[in-house]
Amino acid sequence: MTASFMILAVLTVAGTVSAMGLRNAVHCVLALALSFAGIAMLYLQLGAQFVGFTQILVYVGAVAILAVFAIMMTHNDKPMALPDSHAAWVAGCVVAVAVFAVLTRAIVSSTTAVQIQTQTVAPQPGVTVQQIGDALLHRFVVPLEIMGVLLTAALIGAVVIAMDRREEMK
Amino acid sequence: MVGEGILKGLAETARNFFGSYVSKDRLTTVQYPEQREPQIEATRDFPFLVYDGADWQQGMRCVACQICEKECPPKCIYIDKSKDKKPDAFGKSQFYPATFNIDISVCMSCQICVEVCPFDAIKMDVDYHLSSDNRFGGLMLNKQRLSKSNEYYNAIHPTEAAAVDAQRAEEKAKLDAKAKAAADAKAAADAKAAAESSLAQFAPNQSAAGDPQ
Amino acid sequence: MSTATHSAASFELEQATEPGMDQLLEIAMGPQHPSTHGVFRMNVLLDGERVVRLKPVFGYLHRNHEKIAENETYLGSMPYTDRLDYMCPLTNNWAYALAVEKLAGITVPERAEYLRVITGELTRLQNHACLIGFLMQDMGASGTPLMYAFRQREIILDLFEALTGARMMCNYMRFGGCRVDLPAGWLDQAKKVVAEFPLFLDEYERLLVSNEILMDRTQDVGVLSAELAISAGISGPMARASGVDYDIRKVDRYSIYDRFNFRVPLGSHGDVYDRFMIRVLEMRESVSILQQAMRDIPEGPIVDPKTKIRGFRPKPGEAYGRIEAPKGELGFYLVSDGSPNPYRYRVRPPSLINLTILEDLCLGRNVADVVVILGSIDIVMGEVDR
Amino acid sequence: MTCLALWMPQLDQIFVTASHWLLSYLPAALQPLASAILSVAAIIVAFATLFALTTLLERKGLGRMQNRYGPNRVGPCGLFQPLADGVKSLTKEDIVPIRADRAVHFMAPVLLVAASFMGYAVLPIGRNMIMVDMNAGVLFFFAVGSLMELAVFMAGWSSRSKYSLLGAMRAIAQMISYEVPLVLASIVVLMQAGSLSTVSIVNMQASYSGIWPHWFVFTPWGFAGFVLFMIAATAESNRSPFDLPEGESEIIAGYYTEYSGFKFALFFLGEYIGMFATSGMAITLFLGGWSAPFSFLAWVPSYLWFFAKLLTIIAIFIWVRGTLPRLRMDQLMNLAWQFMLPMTLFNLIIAGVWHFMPGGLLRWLVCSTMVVVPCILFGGGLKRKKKFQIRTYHFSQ
Repeated sequence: MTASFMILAVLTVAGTVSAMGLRNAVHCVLALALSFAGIAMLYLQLGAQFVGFTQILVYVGAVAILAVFAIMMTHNDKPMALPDSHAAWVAGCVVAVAVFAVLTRAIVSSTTAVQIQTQTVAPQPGVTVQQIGDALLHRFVVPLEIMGVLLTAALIGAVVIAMDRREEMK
Repeated sequence: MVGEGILKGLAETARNFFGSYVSKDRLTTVQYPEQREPQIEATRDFPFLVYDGADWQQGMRCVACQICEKECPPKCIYIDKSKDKKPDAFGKSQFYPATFNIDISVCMSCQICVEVCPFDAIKMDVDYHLSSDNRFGGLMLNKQRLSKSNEYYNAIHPTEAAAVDAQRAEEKAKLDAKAKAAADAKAAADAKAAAESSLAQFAPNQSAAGDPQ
Repeated sequence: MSTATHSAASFELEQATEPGMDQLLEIAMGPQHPSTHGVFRMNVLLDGERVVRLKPVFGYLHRNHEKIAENETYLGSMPYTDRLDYMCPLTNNWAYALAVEKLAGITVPERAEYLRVITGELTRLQNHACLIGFLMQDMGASGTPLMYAFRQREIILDLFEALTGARMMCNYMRFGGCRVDLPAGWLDQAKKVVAEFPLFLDEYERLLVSNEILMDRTQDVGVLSAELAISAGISGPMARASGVDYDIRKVDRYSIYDRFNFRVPLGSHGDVYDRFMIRVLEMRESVSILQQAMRDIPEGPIVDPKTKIRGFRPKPGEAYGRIEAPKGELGFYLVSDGSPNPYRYRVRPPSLINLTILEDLCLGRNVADVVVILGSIDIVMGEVDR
Repeated sequence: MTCLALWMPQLDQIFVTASHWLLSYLPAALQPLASAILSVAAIIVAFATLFALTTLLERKGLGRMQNRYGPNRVGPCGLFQPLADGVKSLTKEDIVPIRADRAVHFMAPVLLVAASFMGYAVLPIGRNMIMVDMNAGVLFFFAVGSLMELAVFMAGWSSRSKYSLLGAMRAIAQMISYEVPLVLASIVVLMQAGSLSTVSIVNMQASYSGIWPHWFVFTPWGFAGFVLFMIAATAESNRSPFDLPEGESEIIAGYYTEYSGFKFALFFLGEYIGMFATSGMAITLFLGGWSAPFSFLAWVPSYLWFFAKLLTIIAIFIWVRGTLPRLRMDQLMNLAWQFMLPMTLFNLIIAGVWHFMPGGLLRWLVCSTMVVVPCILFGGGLKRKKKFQIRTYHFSQ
């Protein structure tokens, strides 16, 4: 529990809480981006450079922007109305607690986590980018390719759908 | 090939970039307060009143005929005619402007006043340093501020002023000649009258007929 | 997004009544906007960046020119015409002088006609050069072509200053001639300027004409068909870019234009690129006219001695005088009742008439195209609003 | 001469030595923190000065291209002009639109500047002069680059101005589109270097055969990659002819229309700092980083080479800005997706071929052909589709 971890944790949690609690949808997305960035920092603190940077690149750079675009497209910049009943809040809290419990159990039972906790000095990156690359292109090459094909198909599909709509508009 | 036109354009700007260091006449900018463009003779901006001689009040050519006031398209000239008369450059007794104001915040430098003036009294100035911290009074030029000497006029518009001076000299010579002729005639008439004075008592109507006036 | 509350000009009503319109974005481009050529305003309804509707709004520079002229003497309106299209005062002077001469039946001496042609064509050169500069500025070219054009314009304005006394507000033409004769050495200087002008045009063409970005931005953008051009009364380079063979210098043969050998370039597409190129080609033709005029200019008086400066009262009647101004047909319509002031005074400004088809050219295009199309029409708000 | 030869390596490492010397006075516990602060301060000072210098150079260069003098009034040759500009922007009134989202409106320029400065952490400015030699340095660089999009969006959205919004939309669309070719163009280098670390990439290029350096730009794929990278970098940093997000003739100033005073200056700063960072990355990836262009010039301190290369690239940026008109949005997108993307992908193949072919003239020939042919193909396709050409005109009579 270093000071930097505390700061990052508070930042991340605060971001997440405000992402749920703020009235303005764009503010929510910005808060969400903050929590993404916080999580990325946590990864970096753990020495997982690749995951950390990918988190920033994908989540802050792309997902948050995508969410923002979605909000802009719907032209809805008015503050959202709060839900009438507290039932949704209660349900949400229950789910959150359940997920938290499961995750905690998983982490505690994980052997590597315990190992790292016992070390006093922050470790050098256990896994380098090179190793990840090697793993992706040797052991996991087939899943990687399948994912690539899937994403390409999705991309082409999206383009086709968009082109159809363009035609209709003309 | 894509990019050919772009490269041509790049070559052109590069040529101008280096050219501006090599040939100074490419740089048309004048470094204003230190450097001035040579004054072009025909340049005009706002009108001024010409006076002859040393005293601006004495030599003022304007006779307050108010033609320019009438013809001025934006009506920026304000003239009050004097009650009394004073002799002008030709020695004729004329009115003079008691007030002569030009609001150069309204004036549009069209020089129609110059064209219509029969006395060559109003001409166009070239002084463009006119800024004033007084918005209304500062640009309302009165008679004194408007008055500039004929020498100044000769300095700023030499060709035009020379023509005007020549014309005025001619006019003056004509007038002088006329006056001289008149004076001569008068003198002759006087002499004649004196000579004939002895006979005047006999012919009283003759001297009146000899008067040129 | 909020809607502007300028009632008549805004699209509030359409957005409230027509289905689907409330999803669109209305922006007011102007009157304070970097590329509206003065104080012009376009209310544009956008779908994304595509223009769905466009309403031109003008009148921000209205100076009551025509009504003032009815209370001025005939000569008194001459300096005001400088201020119509302030880029080319001399052609404005010319058109007005032509109308009054028609009204009063005044003839113009030979030398004065030559002087008018020389100053008028110099005006055309500097107007077209600047227009192309402005057009490139609207396209985002950081001012380089504009600065080259202005460098050249300065040289021509120096000539104007030496001749007329003012760089822009020349007030040079008079009924029955011109105000002053050429000062000593002016003609040689002008010959030099005109001889060097093609060098500038070459530079311009190297910089721009084959530029892919420019071609991509302007070709097939803002296409004006010949039919629309004719039915909307478009004139000048804009009509000629659409292939309409209409040049008043050839049609009316006013002044002494029948003595000069020049060609009229015609476009075939009617897009922004054609309008740009037609102007470049016209500049080359103007250079040729200028060279012929400066070679042939005779000696003689510069103003009809019979015309009076003061107390000018044309006989009752009406007249319409028009010339091929750099922007198109510039006409003055005058009705005289025999008094020193015109009874009716009306200007037919090319800028305003050419502007009327703006929406037709812009519909379905991008915001970026709107700016370029507006630039290619060549307007000066002093003339549009008067 | 021998004295010089002896001192040059010292001069090369003068900043490194100085920092070590300074740090040695501090307790060991504080040393990492102090080292970081020192490096950050050095980077901010160096590049903020470069920013000031560049604004002046840009105005002077543009002026000369347009046959003007450019600023020459403040100080000798207008050298203090940036200072005057800075004082002016600091003392100007800070106007926030009444309906603006004040907090976001304030945070946008701060985030932009912060994000644009972060990239410098992995740029090797000289030999041993890098703030953090990260294992995944290049990845870090692109990751923080993507933060700028968020800042731009914040600026555009929070101003509540339609022009700002249009500008932000344009900017984000443009930055996302060009991030793809930017990253893909740099991948060829990563393939060759086999590392994401900027230090090892530069070290690979810092050797010589004869007098010629092993810069990646001197290979067919490297040259193509460099050109593509620079085009994408121009678009990423919103420079002309890709300055649509702030296209002043169309949408006033784009996403910073509603900014004034110092916040406006911050945007300006952020934009230039971002441009230097991407240019610095291009230098690192393709132009051999801090290494000298000829082996006999290797005695010149390394950081000078880095800045010399940076200034050259800046000069090219200014030159292009002074010449070209702006593209339109759809043309920009066409260029990105129809030319840049296929070219960068194809370039990957070329780099692979280069890697596996035996060295020699044949390899050069094959790879050069492989660069030129698709370039003409894709470029021609772009041109053919739009059917634009130089026209001939006829005259009446």
